[in-house]
Amino acid sequence: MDNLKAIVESLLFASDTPITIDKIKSVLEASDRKAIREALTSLAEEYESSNRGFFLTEVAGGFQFRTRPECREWIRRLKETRPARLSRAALETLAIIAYKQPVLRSDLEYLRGVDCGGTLRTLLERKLIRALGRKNLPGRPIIYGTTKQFLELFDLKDLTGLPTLQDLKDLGETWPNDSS
Amino acid sequence: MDNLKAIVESLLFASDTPITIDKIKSVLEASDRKAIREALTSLAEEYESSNRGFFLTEVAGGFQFRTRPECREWIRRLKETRPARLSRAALETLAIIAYKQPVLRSDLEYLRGVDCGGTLRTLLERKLIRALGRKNLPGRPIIYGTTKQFLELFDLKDLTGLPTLQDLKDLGETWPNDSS
Amino acid sequence: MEQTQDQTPYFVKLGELFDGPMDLLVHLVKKNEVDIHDIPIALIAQQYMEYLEWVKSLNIDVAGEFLVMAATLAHIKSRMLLPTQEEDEDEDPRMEIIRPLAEYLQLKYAAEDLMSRNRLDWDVFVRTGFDGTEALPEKESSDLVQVGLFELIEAFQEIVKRVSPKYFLDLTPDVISVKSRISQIKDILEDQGSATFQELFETHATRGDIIVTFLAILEMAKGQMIRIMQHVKSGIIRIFNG
Repeated sequence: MDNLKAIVESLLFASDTPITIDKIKSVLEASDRKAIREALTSLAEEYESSNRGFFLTEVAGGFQFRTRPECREWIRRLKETRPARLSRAALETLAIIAYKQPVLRSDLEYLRGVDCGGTLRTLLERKLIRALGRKNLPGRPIIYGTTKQFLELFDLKDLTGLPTLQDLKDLGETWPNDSS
Repeated sequence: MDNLKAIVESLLFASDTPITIDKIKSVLEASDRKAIREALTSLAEEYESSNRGFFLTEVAGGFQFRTRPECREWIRRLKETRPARLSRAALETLAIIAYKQPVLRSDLEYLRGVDCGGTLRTLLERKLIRALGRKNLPGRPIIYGTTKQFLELFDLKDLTGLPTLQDLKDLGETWPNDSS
Repeated sequence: MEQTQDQTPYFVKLGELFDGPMDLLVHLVKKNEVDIHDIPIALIAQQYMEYLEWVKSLNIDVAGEFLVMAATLAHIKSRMLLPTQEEDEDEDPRMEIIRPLAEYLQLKYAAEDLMSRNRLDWDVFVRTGFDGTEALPEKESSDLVQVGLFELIEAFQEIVKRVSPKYFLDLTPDVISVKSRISQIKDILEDQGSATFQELFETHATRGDIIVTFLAILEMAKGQMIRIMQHVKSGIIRIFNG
């Protein structure tokens, strides 16, 4: 049904966050999940097949239009504002949390060998990580995990989209880039 | 030139406001106005001819994608179910209730220094707080606490997941009158 | 600026400071092109110390974790020098450093992999303006904020700054567990109207949980959020939503 596809397209366009099938279903009330998924798949193919400025991607459990990476230079210029970059420390801390979650601050500090308080705070402020709860240990330390925003930032459908550490290691016969 | 069209499409998509030909020209640096106008016309025709969720319109001196008026009902519904937004006052009141519960309205008003009747009503309506009971004091004032919906909104398993001030301090927050 | 100074160890460029001891170790292992699983500990330890000396000479405080690592390296070095005891099954002393180093490397790869992805607002962009929708005025006033846990804590922190922090001294994890339990019991009572005393304890096995539940019930009784009744014949204690 072409009409459904047009409506789904307009919802994708109007939503400021990735939109889930369930959300589309609740907005449209009547439609079944299968028809919605078909409309999404058909849209994704359409945007994929032609030479377009943006495409439909499945991210953080939902669907979202995003500009093509090939256009990044132009859009950066359009936006002018430089997005806040993650420091290497923040990125490493984030990587540990992503892979080892649920994880304690002490685990992070053991692995990185340095205090992580400041970095944790930055990541919390940027909503890339969150407190999942507390561990039943003396002091009841906070358990950290990644957020939806983390998935959105790194274009991940879900956490299983991350390569396994083993895969990374196999690839990595070369050294990781140096600090500079 | 199909490539130009894709880039223009990505710029239209990523721009917060209607974008002028001059702006596109300055971003792309090299291209001439005529080629840009052609790309825009071609895009507009493409979106017009097919049954789409949005279209390209010339507005306020620039160009912008907009959702089709036919889809307005659905989009309105989508926007109504947007993630919760709260006023500063409501957030403050909610924060005190979360941390100090079970709590009386008089406590809230002592802490915030202002009348909290309005914000309490809003929070009650949104089911973020509830009456836990009544205190055996003159006037039998209501005791407030947070709800399940509160936990859901903040993605908490239970209240023990709420970070304490000590946690924030540990993460390197500067404390105003730190004596420890 | 990039020139090697007289007293500077050959491997460091001026202005090159390391994030932590692990970071420095990775750098040394890499610069010397040695196998991470067969680290020449004496060489690495020496260069590590040289680096610390160099940092000190710049009047920069060496963070404690660097010193801990220095001690660890020295310890491993001395154990390597000891003649092997009868039990030659003894683990290679270097494992103490190789294991965490290997793990650290792994996470560096992971961090790099994240960086190589199409990052939002860097490689790919989404629509952000809300004004592209036809006939849909944005009525929402700008003083509304989208809320998350962090905003909640910060709002609370603002209040604490205004009021005396002493007012909030009781925010220990234990107190929060009691608050949480009150909330859970309230959920049960709102659902069922009442619950037996027994019921509220059943699913919670640990001693700490039992104490927390008991304190929660006391607190609720004190605040008259519940009524507690005992059946005369059976002796069963039942708690009602107040």
